[in-house]
Amino acid sequence: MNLSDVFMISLLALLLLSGISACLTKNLLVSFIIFMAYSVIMSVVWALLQAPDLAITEAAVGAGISSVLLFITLKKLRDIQKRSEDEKT
Amino acid sequence: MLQTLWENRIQCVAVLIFAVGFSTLLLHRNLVKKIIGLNIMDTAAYLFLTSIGYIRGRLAPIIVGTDTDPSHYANPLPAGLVLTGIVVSVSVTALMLALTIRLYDQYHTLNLDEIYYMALREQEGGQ
Amino acid sequence: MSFSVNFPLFCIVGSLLTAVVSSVLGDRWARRVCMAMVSVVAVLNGVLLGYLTGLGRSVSYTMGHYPHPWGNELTLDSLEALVSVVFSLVLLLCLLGGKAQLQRDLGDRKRNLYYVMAALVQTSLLALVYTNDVFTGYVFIEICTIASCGLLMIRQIGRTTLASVRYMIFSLIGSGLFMLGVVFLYNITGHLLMPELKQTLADLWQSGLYRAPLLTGMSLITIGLAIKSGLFPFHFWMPDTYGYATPSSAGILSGLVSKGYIFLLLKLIFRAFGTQVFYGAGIHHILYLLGVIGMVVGSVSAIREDDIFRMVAYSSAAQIGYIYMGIGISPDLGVTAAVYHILTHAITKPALFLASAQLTDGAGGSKRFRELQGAAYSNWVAGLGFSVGALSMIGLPFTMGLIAKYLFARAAFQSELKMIPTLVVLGISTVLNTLYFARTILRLYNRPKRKLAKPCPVRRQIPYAVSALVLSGMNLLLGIVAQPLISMIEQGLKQF
Amino acid sequence: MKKHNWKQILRQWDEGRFDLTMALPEQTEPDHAGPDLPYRWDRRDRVRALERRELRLFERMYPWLSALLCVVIVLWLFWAVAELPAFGDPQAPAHNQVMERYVGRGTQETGAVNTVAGVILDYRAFDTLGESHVLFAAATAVLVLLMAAGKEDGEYRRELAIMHTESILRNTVRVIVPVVLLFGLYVMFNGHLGPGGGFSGGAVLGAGLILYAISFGFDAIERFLNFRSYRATVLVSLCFYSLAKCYAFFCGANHLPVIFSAGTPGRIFSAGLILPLNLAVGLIVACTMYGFYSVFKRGRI
Repeated sequence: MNLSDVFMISLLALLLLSGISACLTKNLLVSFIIFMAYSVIMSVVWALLQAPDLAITEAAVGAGISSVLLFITLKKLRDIQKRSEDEKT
Repeated sequence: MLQTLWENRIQCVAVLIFAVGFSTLLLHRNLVKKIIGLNIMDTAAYLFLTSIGYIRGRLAPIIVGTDTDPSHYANPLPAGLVLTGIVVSVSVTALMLALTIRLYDQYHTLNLDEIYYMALREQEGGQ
Repeated sequence: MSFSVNFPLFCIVGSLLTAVVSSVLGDRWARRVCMAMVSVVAVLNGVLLGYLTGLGRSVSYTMGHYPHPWGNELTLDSLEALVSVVFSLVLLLCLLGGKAQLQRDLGDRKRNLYYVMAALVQTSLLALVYTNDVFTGYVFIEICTIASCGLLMIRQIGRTTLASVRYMIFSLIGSGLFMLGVVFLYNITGHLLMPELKQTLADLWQSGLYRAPLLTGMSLITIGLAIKSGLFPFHFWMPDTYGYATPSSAGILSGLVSKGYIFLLLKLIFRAFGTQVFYGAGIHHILYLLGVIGMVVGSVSAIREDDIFRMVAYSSAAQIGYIYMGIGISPDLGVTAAVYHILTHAITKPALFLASAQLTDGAGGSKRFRELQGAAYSNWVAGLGFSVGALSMIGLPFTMGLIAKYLFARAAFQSELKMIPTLVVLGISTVLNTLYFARTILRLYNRPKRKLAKPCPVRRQIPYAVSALVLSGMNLLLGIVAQPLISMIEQGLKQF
Repeated sequence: MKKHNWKQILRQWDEGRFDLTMALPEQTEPDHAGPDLPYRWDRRDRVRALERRELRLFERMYPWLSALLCVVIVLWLFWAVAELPAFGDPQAPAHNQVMERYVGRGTQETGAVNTVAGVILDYRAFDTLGESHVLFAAATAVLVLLMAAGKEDGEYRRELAIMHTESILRNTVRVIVPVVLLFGLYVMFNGHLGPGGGFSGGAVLGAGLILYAISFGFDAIERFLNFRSYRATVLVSLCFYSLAKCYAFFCGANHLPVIFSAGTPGRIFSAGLILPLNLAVGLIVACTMYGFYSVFKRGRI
């Protein structure tokens, strides 16, 4: 087992860890951030697997655009919540 | 068997992540968490697919110079398929998130079962 | 080679262009363009059907300069052409028949977007029917999912949003499993094109190599498509989805989209897995069992409903059970019956949904049976359409339903193990169908004590009347002269 | 045991309230619910109470259920994975004559040095044609959903005012955005020569646009990308894509030569249709990504 294998295995362990914790975390914001980390790790794994096209795309789409959409959604949800609370009072 | 599983460790990790995403998508009640589960499930399938294309000691399938010997490069087909898949999954994510916003706007909760009961009550009240 | 083999390509690309162009057109023009495109597709496929029936073998059409196993391909044969003709005709009639409700249910600004979604559904159905490539199947399954979700949630009341979320979740689970199944099969064969896949899988099955991944891949694909088409334990999204969508969408989703997935599954069984491998692996027993349970459970749920749309939706779940039961019985007669039932259901169910919409509109918008009493008198076309559809679902003579049941029974005699259960369940299911459809028909033709609602103006009804009469006519015609259709299906299955 | 009143059952069947549980003795009915009291324990109430209890139970069972499901799937798939060809093995069945032709003759046949681009835009172009329409379908669906939310959400203007005071952020973005856009364009134009292509380039470009919109506001971006130009770009790119590919498919199937030649591999203007297709795809992806952001943020593009 050489160094690159060790690197790969540690990345895989991180990937698994972040995947599970993104699903199990209660706080949505934390969960999104972990998901972003998951995407970045995934793109590194793909770069190591000799698929540079995928690494670029995943970094831009998974870590970039998906996460931005998730954050805006969260923002929207909070706005709606605030509005409805305002209406109540 | 354990030997093969250790050799195919990337596939094993992909399977584990797939199962985590799948059960989140199926069983979690929070809609946004379901969407995260969906994304994780999809990327796990793509990881599995990408790992098929890798061949030990070979380079990415971008031709260097005039060297077109297939035994020097990795398999380009899985990468192409995954590229397609990633775009599909980001579209689906955007659609699901839009649905979430609409649903939250109407029912003020993300818990799907609560929403279902509210809708049921609404329907009975309307009669 | 005749020029008509190019028609599927033109149909697919033409529908894609229609979808894109409709998104910038106004409401009326989007509607016209979309309807024109769907009719052209029906005609072109009809011509192709004629050509292929005469040819008597299947043709593979390369998409580009590279034949299989390198490039994408389509396969054309008479069964596929037949199915696409029926699908496009029904799509056209759905759009036509639900026009009045579409104008009511859709907002002013996005009516053209409805036709965008309809054209995308048309494209993906054509691609699913004609494709010769497993991964193309996956991509177009996704288009189909998104477009059908669009058709569903475009009527924006709370329930449809909720229904589309549930629909999407089930569909996405299905496509995730389908994708993983494709990955497994690719891993052990290295092919995505169906002819090579079939060859390699047959060799692997013979040699016993990679048995576990092979079984896993096949079952994942089957489960994925079963979830998407709403087989028994996965049918919970159906009543909400079909019950609250605008009637055209309900017709398209129940009659066409779920059938498209089932047809893709059939195609995979015959062209990609090979019947020997698939039926040798024993996956069909599970499909048979789930189908049989679904037939009974769907009907029982339908009896308990007092909302006419949800009742028809639950009946849809039962009919999906019939189709899977046919697939489970045997690869020749059973599948013939299943394909015939796919066509029956594609013709009948939209008619039922459209008629229910007309009837409830006539009765002041209530979907309850109590208010529907005597509704057929204020709208006799809808009453007729509903009755023909319902009688066909029960399986009365001179309708397609009876022929389908006869075919299922004929197939059942082939298999010793499954003969008794099939016949018993067919009997039970017929009784249950009669219970809920007869009740509805009695209601509709039972004069209420209070005064009847005024008949709605004739002019607004013309599009619906045309569609209802054509659908009922098709149902009766194909029910009375069924033999040509059955022999066409049998011939098509031989070429598969 | 309740005595069945057949007339009543018949009536219930007729009214669509037929229920097989009617045959069971009704234990859940409260004792006080006599005919003279206004409250009646309805069947719906019974069902709802039952479902609520189920819901609570499910809430408690969720972690266990999901763990169980997870374990079942994992075991099933592990059983399959254990028989798969070893990872990285050059003899694996996936690396067969298909892959050999893609790598060995791909450059010569398609003109693309990056064989992945050659595969998705030439050999398997039909998939990719479908894929760009997935994006289109999703964008349309999102537009339908969030446009209906009605009046424009003015919230983002307030945020923008806060942004204006954050000069560090704005100045950073001012430096970064041109680099991001340039990189996106490079990846797009270079798709047939190196890693990248329409999808990745378009995604980077879209991310750059989003970054610009976040810090400078939509007004700044509407100078060059408003709803009209968005629709025009998507329309033209998709139509070009469909028509060009339709032409190529038609020629291929009927064994006609195409007018686009593969050119000299390695040159920027080579690889026939691949470069224009990459550009079209890139524009579609960039516009759609920005469109998603804009619709989510303010309900319109």
